[in-house]
Amino acid sequence: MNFHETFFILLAAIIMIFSVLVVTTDKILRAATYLLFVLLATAGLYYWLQYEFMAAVQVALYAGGIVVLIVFSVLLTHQIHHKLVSITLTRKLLAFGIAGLGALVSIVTIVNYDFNTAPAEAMKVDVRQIGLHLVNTGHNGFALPFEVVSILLLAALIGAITIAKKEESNSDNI
Amino acid sequence: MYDFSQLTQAIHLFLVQHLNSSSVAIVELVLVGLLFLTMYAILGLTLVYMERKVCAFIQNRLGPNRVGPLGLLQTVADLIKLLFKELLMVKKADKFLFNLAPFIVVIASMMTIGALPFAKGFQAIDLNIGLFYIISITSLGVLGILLAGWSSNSKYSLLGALRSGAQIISYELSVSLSLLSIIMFTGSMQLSVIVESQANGWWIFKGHIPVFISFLIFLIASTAETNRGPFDIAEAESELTAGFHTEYSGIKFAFFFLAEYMNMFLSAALAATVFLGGWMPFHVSGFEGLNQVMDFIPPIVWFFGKTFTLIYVIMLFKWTFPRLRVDQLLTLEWKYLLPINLVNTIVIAFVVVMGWYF
Amino acid sequence: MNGLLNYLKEIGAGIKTLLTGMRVTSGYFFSPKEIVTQKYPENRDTLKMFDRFKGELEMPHTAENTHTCTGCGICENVCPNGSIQILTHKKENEEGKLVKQLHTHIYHLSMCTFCGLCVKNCPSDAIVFNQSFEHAVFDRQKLTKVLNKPGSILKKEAKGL
Amino acid sequence: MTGKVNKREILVEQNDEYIINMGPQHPSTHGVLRFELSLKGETVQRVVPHCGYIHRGIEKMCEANTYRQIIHLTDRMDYLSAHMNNEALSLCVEKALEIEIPQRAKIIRTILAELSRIGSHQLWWAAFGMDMGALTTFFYGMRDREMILDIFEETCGSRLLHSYICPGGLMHDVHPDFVPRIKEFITYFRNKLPEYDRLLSGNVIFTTRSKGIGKLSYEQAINYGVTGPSGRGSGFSCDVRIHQPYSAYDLVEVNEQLRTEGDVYSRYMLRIDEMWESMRIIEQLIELLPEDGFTAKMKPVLKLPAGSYYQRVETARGELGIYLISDNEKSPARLKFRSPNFSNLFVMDLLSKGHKIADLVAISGSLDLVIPDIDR
Repeated sequence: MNFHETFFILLAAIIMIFSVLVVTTDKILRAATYLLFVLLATAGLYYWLQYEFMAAVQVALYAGGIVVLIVFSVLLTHQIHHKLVSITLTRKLLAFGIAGLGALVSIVTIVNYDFNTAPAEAMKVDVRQIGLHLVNTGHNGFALPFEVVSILLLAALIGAITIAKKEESNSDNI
Repeated sequence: MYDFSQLTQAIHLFLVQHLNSSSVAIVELVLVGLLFLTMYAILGLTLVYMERKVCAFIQNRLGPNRVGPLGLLQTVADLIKLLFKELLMVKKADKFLFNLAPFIVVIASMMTIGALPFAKGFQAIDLNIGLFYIISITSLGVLGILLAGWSSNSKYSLLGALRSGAQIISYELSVSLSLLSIIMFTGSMQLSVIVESQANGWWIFKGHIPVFISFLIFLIASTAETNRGPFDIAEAESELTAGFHTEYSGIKFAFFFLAEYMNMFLSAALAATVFLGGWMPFHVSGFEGLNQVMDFIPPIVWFFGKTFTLIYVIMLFKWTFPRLRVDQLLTLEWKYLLPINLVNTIVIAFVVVMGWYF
Repeated sequence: MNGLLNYLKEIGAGIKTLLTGMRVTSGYFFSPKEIVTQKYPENRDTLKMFDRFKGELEMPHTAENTHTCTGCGICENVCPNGSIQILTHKKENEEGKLVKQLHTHIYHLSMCTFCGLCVKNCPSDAIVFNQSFEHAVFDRQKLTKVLNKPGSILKKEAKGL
Repeated sequence: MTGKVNKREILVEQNDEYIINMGPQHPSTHGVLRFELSLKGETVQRVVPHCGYIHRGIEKMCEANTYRQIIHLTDRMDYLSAHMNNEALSLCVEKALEIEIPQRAKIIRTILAELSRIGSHQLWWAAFGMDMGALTTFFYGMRDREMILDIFEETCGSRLLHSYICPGGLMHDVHPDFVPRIKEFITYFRNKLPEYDRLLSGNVIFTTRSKGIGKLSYEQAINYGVTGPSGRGSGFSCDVRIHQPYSAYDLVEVNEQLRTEGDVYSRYMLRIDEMWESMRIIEQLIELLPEDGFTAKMKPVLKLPAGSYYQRVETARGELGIYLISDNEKSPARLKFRSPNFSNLFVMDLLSKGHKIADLVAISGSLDLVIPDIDR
């Protein structure tokens, strides 16, 4: 077992342990923190695959963006003494069953799939290429998804402004 | 002249000859880790000392002058004091998160230091997405502050954390956008490439007014992102006693303190690297004599000279201006910095396309 | 358009005021002569309090170990906090008469508010404020002082008072 | 007569509001004052000030002390305008005894009062800057105040709690260096005061934080009895120095500073203006200073004729009234201080409703509260 494998096993262990902890903890902010570790370890995996751009995106978007937003909203709504409602045994069992079934299907699929282990050619991913791919309409181009996502984000932004906008009658004239 | 990579290459070759590949990786990791940890600690102590002296001179005082010559050992003495202090725990605090929070803050600030090019070849990791990496890691620091505020079970802390969250989330936009201007000029996010691109002049001179505007915005926004100066509403001493770290004591408090100073160093160093040429000496094309004199000064001196000048400016902000109110802080970002920045980005894109720069 | 112009003007004016403030502070930063702090324990020798400084109460004694306190008790009465206690005793003077004389003049520094009424009201100017200002002690009993030195007697000239 | 204290509960916590106790130990309450805040987000819904943490029973202690001894107690109420407090009691006693004190003593009293007004405003400026987060102002204000304190120390022997003005005049004559030092101070401070404006008053962050915040209208100022610079910032002409001149204020031209906006900024600028005005008054008074006579002839034991007396003076924070009931004894039968800060404090709720926490700090700073004066 060499250094790289150790690294992989370590990251995988972190992901698995903290994934379980996310769903088993009874404090919502702790769950968010465990989720952060899961996401960071995933970023570590990307980095391990020498896919730095993806790792940075993972950290910036998921860890730095989404988890922060989750934590921020938890802060606004939850007091420190709030605890999650404990789940009944039948529901727990049901959840375990479904999760186990899902895991089984995945594992069976992975084991049965004949992975093509031909060495992939080293890909130099620099920013210029990513940018060109993003606005490219041809092969390997992502112009359409890019634009669709932009419109989605715009809609989300407008929606957020509409929700956050103060109602005229409610304004305290501050 | 003055190339650190020769030294690091020599060490690497030496290790390769004597050990197998896994051991080389481990030994190098440990070496780099130790080096950067030491540098981190020394920089932190220097910055705290510098802040004390700067604010003392601004305020017609002498500053620390008892421990060691010129009070140089004062921060060391304080660190020792903080190490020995009792770690207080708040009743009903979330112990796990309470203890975790300072580490998140400190690790986030420490991880970014490695990507900075201190001198030619003196860089722990030269990612091809260096700037993006730094931006993404700095966004983690706020999590530590949020967790610290919430887990302290204190109302002041929670308010501080909420303020900090709102502040950092919004100011990150301005920081990224102002860095984007230089990315557009160089076409690369690799910090070493950005520095190399300034061999014939720093971007702040090459890029005229648009770059100067983004430099100013970066300075303001990054000051805000480090919770410092007039933007320290998260710990607003006169309003929230100490904000998110009200309940922390001893070394855990020292971590927050250290992280704040290192973030300040980071933003100054980033501004120096991206806008002021990093370790590149000051060159004026056509004056060969001057250029050679400038080359004679080691790059590491250039880097730290620029960085500490900017740190002085950031400290001057803190000790001059009154604190902004929380809504004014957001107004400043969303009504002033961001629109100006967006317009500026378009202008820069135009400049880049037309090639109107040196 | 006008709005945009105002917006830019506002920013310009704002930055100008900020720079004015920064000029003040950086001006002080670069002028070390303006530093007003004194290095306290080092300047002990040159540090001089003003003549009238109310340090702590003191009874001046001459070289012959005499003072001018007659033990009249006015200072004790006039003190708002009871920080002075005067003990007197009957003692023979040279003519063989028993005369009320000062035994101990007790001064509680811990209670004194330095209002200066005792010094002002003393008919024989027996007590004054000295210039000492380092009052800190480790034992609070040390704050209770006896002002007349052991064995000191009333100054002869002052007897008539 | 048996007293009965009715406990009145003020219900702050309603509808799951967010309650914060600001104080008794808090950096910006300038002492042991406690604000009970009810917040909605960052916005202040209600402020309930709780005072009494350093109540020392000064009024009751006065009933056991002679008139000369009370002087040193008045120092300890509003310690930043100790001279004015001393002067208030001395004037009250002199009024009761119908004593005319020498002109020189009067003028020196007025000079000292104006000097302490400047010193007090300097300290307020220093602390107000701190409240706003501009930490350097504190040291500049203190640095300039040091000169005033030196003048006091040279003449009175103490820097803060002087006990220098006493019934009948002054404890002793001023130091020979008194006049030259004051002249030196005024030339110095005339150069330094514009720096205050450059550093803070003009600063865009400061003006946006203070303009339009904590508006106190003219009517509210009168209703709540807000006096001093805080009241005059709302256009309430309440300067005792003009309406009922005492000591030497009738000898000189005193311009009452008035501003009508009533917000934090107007109260701030008013105090800066008052510093200029005080320097002008001192300059006029120094020219008028006669040679001798620092005290009137007084009996050793003061007994005021039975009756009640009222005297008001303008301290740095507003109108200090002393109501004295005498029953022809050595000490007063009842002494009541109408302290300016007590009335000024209770507009806090009115002013800070609907503002942010940061504004609350600015408002309480702009009212210039000295807590020992509130609790006495």
